[in-house]
Amino acid sequence: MPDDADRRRILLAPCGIWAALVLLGGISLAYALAPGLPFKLVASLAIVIAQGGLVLIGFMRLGKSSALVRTTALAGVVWLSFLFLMTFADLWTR
Amino acid sequence: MRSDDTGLLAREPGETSYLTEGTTLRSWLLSTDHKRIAILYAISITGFFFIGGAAATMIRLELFTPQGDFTTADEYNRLFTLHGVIMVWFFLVPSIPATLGNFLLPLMVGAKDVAFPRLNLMSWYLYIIAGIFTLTALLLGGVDTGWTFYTPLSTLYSNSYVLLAAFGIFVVGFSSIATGINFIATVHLLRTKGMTWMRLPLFAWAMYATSLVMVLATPVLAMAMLLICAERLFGLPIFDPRAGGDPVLFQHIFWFYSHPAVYIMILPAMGVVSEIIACEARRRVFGYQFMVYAMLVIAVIGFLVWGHHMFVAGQSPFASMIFSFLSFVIAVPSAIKVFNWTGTLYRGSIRFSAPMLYALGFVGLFTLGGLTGLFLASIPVDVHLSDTYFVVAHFHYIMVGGAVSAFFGGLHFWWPKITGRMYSESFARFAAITLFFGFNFTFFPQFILGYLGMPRRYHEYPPEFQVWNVMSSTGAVVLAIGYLMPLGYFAYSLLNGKRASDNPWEATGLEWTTNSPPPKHNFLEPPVVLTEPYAYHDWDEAPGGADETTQDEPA
Amino acid sequence: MLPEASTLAPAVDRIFWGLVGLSVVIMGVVGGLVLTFAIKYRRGTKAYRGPLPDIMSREVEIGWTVATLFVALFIFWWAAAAQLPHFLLPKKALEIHVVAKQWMWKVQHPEGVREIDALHVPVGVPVKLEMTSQDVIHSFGVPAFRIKQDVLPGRYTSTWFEAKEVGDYHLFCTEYCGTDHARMTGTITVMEPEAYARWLAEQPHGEDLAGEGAQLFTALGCSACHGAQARVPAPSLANLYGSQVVLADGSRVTADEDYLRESIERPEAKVTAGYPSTMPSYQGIASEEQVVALVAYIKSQDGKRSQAR
Amino acid sequence: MSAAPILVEPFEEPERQREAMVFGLWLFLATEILFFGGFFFLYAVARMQDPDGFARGGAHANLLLGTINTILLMTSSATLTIAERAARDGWMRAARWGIIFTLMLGTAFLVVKGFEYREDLAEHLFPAAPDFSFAGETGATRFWSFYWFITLVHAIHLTIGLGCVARLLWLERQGTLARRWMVAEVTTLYWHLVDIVWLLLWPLLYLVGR
Repeated sequence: MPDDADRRRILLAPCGIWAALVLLGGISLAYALAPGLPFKLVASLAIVIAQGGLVLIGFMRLGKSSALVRTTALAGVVWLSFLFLMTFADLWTR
Repeated sequence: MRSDDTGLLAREPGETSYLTEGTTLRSWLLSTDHKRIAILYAISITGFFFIGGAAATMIRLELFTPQGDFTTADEYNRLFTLHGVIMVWFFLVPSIPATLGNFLLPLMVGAKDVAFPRLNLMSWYLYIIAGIFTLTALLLGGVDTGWTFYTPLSTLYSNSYVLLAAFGIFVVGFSSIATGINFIATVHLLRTKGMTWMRLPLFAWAMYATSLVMVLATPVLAMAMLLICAERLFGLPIFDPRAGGDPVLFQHIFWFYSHPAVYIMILPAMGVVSEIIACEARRRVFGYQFMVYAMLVIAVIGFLVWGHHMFVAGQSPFASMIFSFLSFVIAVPSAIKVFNWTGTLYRGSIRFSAPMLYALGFVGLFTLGGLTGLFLASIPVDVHLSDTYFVVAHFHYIMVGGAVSAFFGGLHFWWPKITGRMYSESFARFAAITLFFGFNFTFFPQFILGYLGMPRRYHEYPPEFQVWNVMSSTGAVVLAIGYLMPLGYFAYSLLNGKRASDNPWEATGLEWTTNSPPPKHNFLEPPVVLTEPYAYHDWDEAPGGADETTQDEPA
Repeated sequence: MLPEASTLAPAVDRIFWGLVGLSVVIMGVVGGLVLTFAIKYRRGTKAYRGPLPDIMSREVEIGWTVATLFVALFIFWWAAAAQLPHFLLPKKALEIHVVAKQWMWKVQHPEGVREIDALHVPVGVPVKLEMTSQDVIHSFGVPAFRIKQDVLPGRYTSTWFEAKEVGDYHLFCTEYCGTDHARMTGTITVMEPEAYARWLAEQPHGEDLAGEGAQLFTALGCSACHGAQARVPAPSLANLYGSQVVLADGSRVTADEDYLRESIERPEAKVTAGYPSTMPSYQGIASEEQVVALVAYIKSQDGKRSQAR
Repeated sequence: MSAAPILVEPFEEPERQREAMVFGLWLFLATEILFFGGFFFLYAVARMQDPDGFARGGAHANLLLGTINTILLMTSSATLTIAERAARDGWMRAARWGIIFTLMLGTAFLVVKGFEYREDLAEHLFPAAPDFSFAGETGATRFWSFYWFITLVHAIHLTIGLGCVARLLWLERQGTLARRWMVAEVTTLYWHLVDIVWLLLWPLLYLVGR
């Protein structure tokens, strides 16, 4: 059984990340709703990347995972970039 | 499998093998033993192979004459769609990985089983469920979109059972993803003591490279198929050109999977052939490390060349140039492999067993298939040849001449290990030679047809093409005989074949160190690897050979 | 043998036969080596079987990797260089409009002559094909000319050829398009220019394409807004073709065929800056051929060009 | 500290088994990234072709319910993380309640989504329906096609996730969760990915055209 310090850690660390996620979501919402601001799509995507990073590192502990696991996660993104890169190479030059 | 078959299955009284551990139907259908799952897969893909083969037979019959007299246009369209869908997803993609790979990979790395045995069983069930969906589509009247499911034909205009078939393909994709995940985890985490990366047999490397492609390509196909399902089921206009959809985009995401899928089919074949040639020539594989890197390079660059299917599809010239360039680049590692197989024969002691005949046939057919790939990678020549019989001949050289020959070779090579029985060597050699000639007879005329301009998927054609089509159809008869013969002598071998010793070919590799057939947990005690693979002779000179990296890493 | 009936064909064939030669050489080398080894080193012969000579080492491996790469890149360069001129459409060309539908080729000459599953062209004149599809993807393939181009719904694609031999040639639909795909064929008839002119004159002449478009322009109600007398705010179409259009979001597009067609079928997609997005969609109202005619009409409303003629 | 884990074939050491489970699941997550990536790719192309049409369509998405759902999912990720870490440390009471909260939050997400669908239908926002509000407008039509498709696919993923989390609850009832916390670990990984996908969908579906 964990002692009290462990219990606090188990309960509080996820709550902190949760608060950060909600805060970022709030910023995203406010920026989207505020009239007349530029780069709305870029801003919201940047915030999503930040949120995703928080979940990956804070909740999924990708940072503490083995190199193998991190490579796997990266491979998914890299291979997806192949699809984007090569197809946009077509779309943008038609 | 009936419970009174133990006489057929046990090697000697008292000795147990994976075949004798439980003989009820239930013990097979719920087995998590990778060897039994391999057998389940082998039986099911054989069924699909002959369904697809029946469709091919009807296609060749129809093309015997220029008029559409044997089938109607609609029937013909359904036949070639059926042939494509079944052969690609239900035979070629799972053929070597799910049968030989499932059986051999854990044995080759010295493991008790694959990393996730229950996932492995689930993979087979997914395959069967997918097969049921697709066969239902067939029984209800078929699908007429071609195996490529190009939109908007498949989404808006086809009046056939596209939804069922597309959903079947969606499901079968998960079956190969499951196999891929299992193999990757097995190779990474379950290698036995002393089995370093550079001591892995090339077949295991091939399975690893194949699994990478399976895991990274298939999900995109799943999305493409699901989108087609959504468009047909709910009418959501996703690829509908009237709603601004771009039909070429579908082709991009389709070929993002379907070109790498070619490497899912050919990489395992390369692995099989490397094993057979090394064993039957009694030589180390020439340039082992180069063989490994070539496979990995193929697996990665294979993802970047899909646009060569789209040179005339309305893709931009710039993109076509890039794809053409990369397609030429990927020819290099394939050529390296051919040179290395040839080099392996040098100063060997070659035995022309049936597996070796298949393997040598593979080298010839794959080389020709690969060379004709250069034609299709050159944009101006491809413009002329794309969607003609040249393309048909090219990919049949790779997939039938290449992958299927290797599959048959592997089946013969490991048959004694899998069943514990020998087959008739003379029949097997005769079948191998029949297949080689039947194959060339069937498909070589199609190169000529293609150059002359005969389009594919035509059930009627101008009469000047008839002579080549008749030749091709006649060859198909020889080819069919070549495919049917093994059914006969393999069945005979199962019932009456001579008992096989543990290592009838005197091959290296961990799978030959255990019993034939292997016991339930593969090895009586975990094996330890002390040498490189292919230690067929005791001097070492293999260029870039395995002997340079012998430091152990914890397995 | 397949005739080389276009100016492009010899270039394609040169590469094709070059590759055939290369393939024969490589098959000969690989096949010859395999056969030689198979005979010399078959089990039981007295051939020497010891270690490989020193030269067979890593260098050999790297050597043939580099050599193969070099050959591959050479072929790429050779093929790409041959293709580049074909990517550029000729400026002065006979412009033929092709509309594909299941399972028929509809062809229209600039003078308004229409053909179905047939195309008559003069020899020695560059012919540019402007193609679109009414339903699924088709492909316009003429083996004798070594050309092929997919014909897409919702988009224009084009290709060109210059016939150099009089005769009749196959036209095939080479992208599978449904039930009667195999019957979606036709004949390309290449004629001497005088014969072509005679043939044109004998055909029942419709209005020429632009004239037909002019009639549709009124009949479909376009002129109510885009006409010279219109009071509704709508962009003028004179001199539009080929010009740069500034859109509502500030971006610019070139008013090419695709843009014109899109704006007829999906007017809200690219709205010209300064005008309200009030135009209704003509999708389903104007047929594919009518859109082609309308586009031809808009293209003809070109002050500079008509002066130059 | 954690209890001795239950080993399954073919593993002989717990650390190797855990490595394999996490690695295997991450391989699956990589396929999920590519799966959803295929969709995001089509979305990106369509939106670039007609940003205004997307904005017109997106303005009608139900921002309130969408945002509520985003918060529900974020919270469920946190509660499941607590459950998983508690299970690993043998604090089963916290694990149980974490799982129960997660199940409730996930179910609430689906219920809210159901209400949202009902409102969307009432506002004629289903593109294949004859009375579709944006009939003839390609950008908005495609937006709503994507909306229905991807939210349904996401909901299916979430339902599968709920099944997996329910299995954790069952394991806890059986009293084996403490020794099978690796199952909790990989279930949590999957749940988080479904959460990340939603975090990306939220701006792409609800913040367009605001």
